[in-house]
Amino acid sequence: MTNGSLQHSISSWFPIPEVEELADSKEQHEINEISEENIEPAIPINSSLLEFSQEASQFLNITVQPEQLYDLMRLLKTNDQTHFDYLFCLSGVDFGEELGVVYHLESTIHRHMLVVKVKTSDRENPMLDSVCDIWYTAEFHEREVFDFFGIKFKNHPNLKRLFLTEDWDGFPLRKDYEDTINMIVK
Amino acid sequence: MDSTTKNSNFKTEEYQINMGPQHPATHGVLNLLLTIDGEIIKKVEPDLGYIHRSIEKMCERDSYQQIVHLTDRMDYLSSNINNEAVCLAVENALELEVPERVKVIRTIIGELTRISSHCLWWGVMGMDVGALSTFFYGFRDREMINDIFEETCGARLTMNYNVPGGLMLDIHPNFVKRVKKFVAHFKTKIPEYDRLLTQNVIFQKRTKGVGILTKEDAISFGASGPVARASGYSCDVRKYHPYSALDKVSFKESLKTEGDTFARYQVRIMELWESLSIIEQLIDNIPEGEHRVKTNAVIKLPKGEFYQKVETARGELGVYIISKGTKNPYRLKFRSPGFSNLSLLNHIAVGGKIGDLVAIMATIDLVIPDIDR
Amino acid sequence: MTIDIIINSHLWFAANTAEGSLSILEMVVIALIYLGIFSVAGLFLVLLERRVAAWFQLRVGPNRVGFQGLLQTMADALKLVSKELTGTSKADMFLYNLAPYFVIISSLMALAVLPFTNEFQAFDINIGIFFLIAISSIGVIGVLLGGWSSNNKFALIGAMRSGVQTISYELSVGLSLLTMILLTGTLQLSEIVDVQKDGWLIVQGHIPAIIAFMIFMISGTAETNRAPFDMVEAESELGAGFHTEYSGMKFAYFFLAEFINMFIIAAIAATVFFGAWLSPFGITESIPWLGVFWFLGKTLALVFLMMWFRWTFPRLRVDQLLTLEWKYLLPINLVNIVIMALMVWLNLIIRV
Amino acid sequence: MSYFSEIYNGIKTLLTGMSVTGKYFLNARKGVITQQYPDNRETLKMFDRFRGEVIMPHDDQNEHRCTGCQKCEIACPNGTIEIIWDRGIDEETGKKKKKIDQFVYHLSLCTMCGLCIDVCPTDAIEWGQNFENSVFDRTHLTRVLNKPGSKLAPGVED
Repeated sequence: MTNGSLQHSISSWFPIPEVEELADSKEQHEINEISEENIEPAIPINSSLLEFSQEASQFLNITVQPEQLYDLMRLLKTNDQTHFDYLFCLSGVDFGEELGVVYHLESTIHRHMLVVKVKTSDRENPMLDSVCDIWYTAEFHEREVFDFFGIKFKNHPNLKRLFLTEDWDGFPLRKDYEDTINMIVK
Repeated sequence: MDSTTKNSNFKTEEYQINMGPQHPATHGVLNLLLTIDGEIIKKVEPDLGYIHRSIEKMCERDSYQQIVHLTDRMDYLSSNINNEAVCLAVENALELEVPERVKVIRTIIGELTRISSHCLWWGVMGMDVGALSTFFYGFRDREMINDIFEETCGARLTMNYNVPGGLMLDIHPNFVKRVKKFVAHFKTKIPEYDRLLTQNVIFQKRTKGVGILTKEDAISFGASGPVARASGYSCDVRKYHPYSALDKVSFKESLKTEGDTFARYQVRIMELWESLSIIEQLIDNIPEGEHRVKTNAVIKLPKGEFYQKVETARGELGVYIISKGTKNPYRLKFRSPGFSNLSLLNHIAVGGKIGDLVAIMATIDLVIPDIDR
Repeated sequence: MTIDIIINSHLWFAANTAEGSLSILEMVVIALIYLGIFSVAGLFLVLLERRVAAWFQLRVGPNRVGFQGLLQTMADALKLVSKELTGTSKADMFLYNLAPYFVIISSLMALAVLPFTNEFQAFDINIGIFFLIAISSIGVIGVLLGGWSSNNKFALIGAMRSGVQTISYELSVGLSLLTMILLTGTLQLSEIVDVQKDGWLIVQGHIPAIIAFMIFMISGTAETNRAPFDMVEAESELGAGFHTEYSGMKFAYFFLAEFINMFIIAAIAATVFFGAWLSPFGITESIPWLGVFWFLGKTLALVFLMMWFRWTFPRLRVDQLLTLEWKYLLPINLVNIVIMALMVWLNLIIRV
Repeated sequence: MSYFSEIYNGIKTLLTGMSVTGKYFLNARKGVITQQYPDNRETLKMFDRFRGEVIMPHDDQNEHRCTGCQKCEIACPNGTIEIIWDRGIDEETGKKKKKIDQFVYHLSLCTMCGLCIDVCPTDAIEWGQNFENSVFDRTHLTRVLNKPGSKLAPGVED
């Protein structure tokens, strides 16, 4: 499934509530508009809470709010049209002022790929939903993200540091991490 | 503390044992906290970080050429393929067209690295299961490949032969002759591997039906490489996202469905044959041409995100670069195959004996620096 | 010529020492001689094992210390003697120090009964085979004690495995020797050898004897904890198994005892199946002391076979080891005894 | 009667396994792959591209080709190379020119990645074949590659 059709099917999942009634009429109009020229609309009519973007990356990027993260992920896996059952890369990223997690998903049947990004601006106590009950591999990856970025994951079985020792203070991969002893800044 | 058999009156007690950072079966500094009841394993909890060098933090301050040399130290058994991964990521980001000759040489050297990694794996697998002389037969064949690499790249293990834009030096004049001699020699040796270990009844009893991994679990645990292909999940990056000269080569993907330790063993032996056939198809027609394309000294990737997948001997290595246009990446994440393959260890080893755990770990083929990065 | 030196020194002793003390003094002298011979023989057996292992594995083996490495194990022994005796702090010191002596004594005691030639046999007691089987089961106590008392979980697992393994494999060692006793009718080793004057037992008993020989070799290797049954000190699983915490001379006892046990199992097989010092078809009957070379030749051939096992086969898991014993070796052994008994009764034995 | 067939092919597989090691045992003499390292030191010759250590070749007039451009120092990922240079008067042109005083090479930090040799414009540094670099004192691992009293070979332009 091409990125365009993917984007279309996913965007229908999380319609913006207050735009609900207005959306239906626009929805009809939007569907046939996409199917005609079959190219991604330059500025997608933001009919859902998700932001889609395609530039600067080979795959379709979805930026999602932390609240809808878990439901989106569950839908992405269970919906047989998308069927993203292979989470091959889960990486924590420090976007300067926000801390975020990037999920790379692939479907073993349709062989298409998707990138889901979630950002939290709160740097003292960042909290996200854990997806380790959807994909088992997330359990270790999320422990690694907690270890290096300090992002806590709700209902994660045993969230403790994976690589560093228990009493390590600070989160090394954050941009503002200072360690004079063993960090040689060239 | 539930006693193992309901009506037995003697009470067994579980105790914790440290298959510690220094243990013959962990091939590196991996510490497994085993909870055992007598000989039966109740829980396996890996404790990582003994060889963590924070490669990803170093990448944020190094230039792209310097990052390539760091990847040698991650999965040191497929160091060439790791180098190739970062070089491809940089070249695709810069839309840099690499000459045909470089692509063919990179594929040949990649397959040679895979064979040398599987040779070491086979030797050490035999040693873990108890047959000590397989180690020397495996290393004899690996030694021939190391000589090829030493002659062409100058180093045996951490080659750093690929650079963004091509190869550091052109191949050595008698590279083709040595590779052909090795291929001819190794074709007679794989049947010997089979006669010595594969059909041995003790080996089959030790590995058949041990540590069964179903296809859904393999996908859900993010397994890749021979571990996943042994459970029927076809995920060969060389097939689905071919890179370098892999699209011009025809080879079968080695798949099995049983998912037990013996299937993982057989998948790797089939992969040896496939890699040999790939090398044979390419070795005779290495196209002439430049061995390197001039890139400017300081490589600056355009703004954006780039992801490059490569099939190493252990599975699918992913290089995820977020670049802000400066000379070193804003964030660089290595998706290491060993990391996900290790996470399924607890799932398949529970209920088995210590001997089974050692056999399972041997077929998952762990390289600890690849996990700890 | 050496024989008569022994004889007249024997007479000189008898002349001027008290009656009872003679046999004790003589026993002590013989014991010291045997100890000297066999501790050195053990060292050369270790060297033989390392060289043979090297030839199997495309290597050269020890060839630097002494001519072609002959003094290599001597150097190892000296190193071990000079090593510091470290141990775990909370180890049960009395049992920890006692364990190695169990193992080394039981393996050296079994040497006393082996018939090197008809005169050159220390003690020809009339329950020879029974004595050998009994002695070889004492070694296990040393291993169990060593594993348990060194307060190390890996050693404990190794010791428990060795207990299970030796108990179950003693059964088939005893039964396979029993099938051969049916032929000879006596337990005394020298008489067993006399019976074989007209044809070795493996020829006399033909098919059931060959089956008994194979079962004996399998269970003999298991008895001495050697691969493919070396779960006791499985390098890749338990590190060094029960003797993880031993070092210096204590480790040397365990190490030496393992090789002397291997020599004993091969010697028993040579005596019972291949006629200890009898040359095939009696070609060298005229020179009696040449029998020693025949005996050592056969034993070293069987030792080589056991080494061949070790460097080829992977290791069995503990439960597979028990299924092999109880479900395969034992039934075959019992059926084999019945067949042998029928043969002896119907007198189908091949006499050369 | 799978019981007996199981035993039969069990023994058959064991014997084929033994035949393989047996074959190696018989021709053990010529099959040896190990090298007797300290004894064969004279005959042991490494490949010409072998990455032993970084050296700076000097020709017979004790001249080297390093212009002190510090490209290698920047390219090195581990800060192995330190170039101490000073201003010097060039003979022909009389202009001020960079001259290297000491080319300090910390072998202890070097990971043999070859980026310095790859980036050097005048091929001043090369791979040496010596791999016996173990020393008793760590300071011996810090070496000065340009020989004392050596100067830049004429006609080498940066």
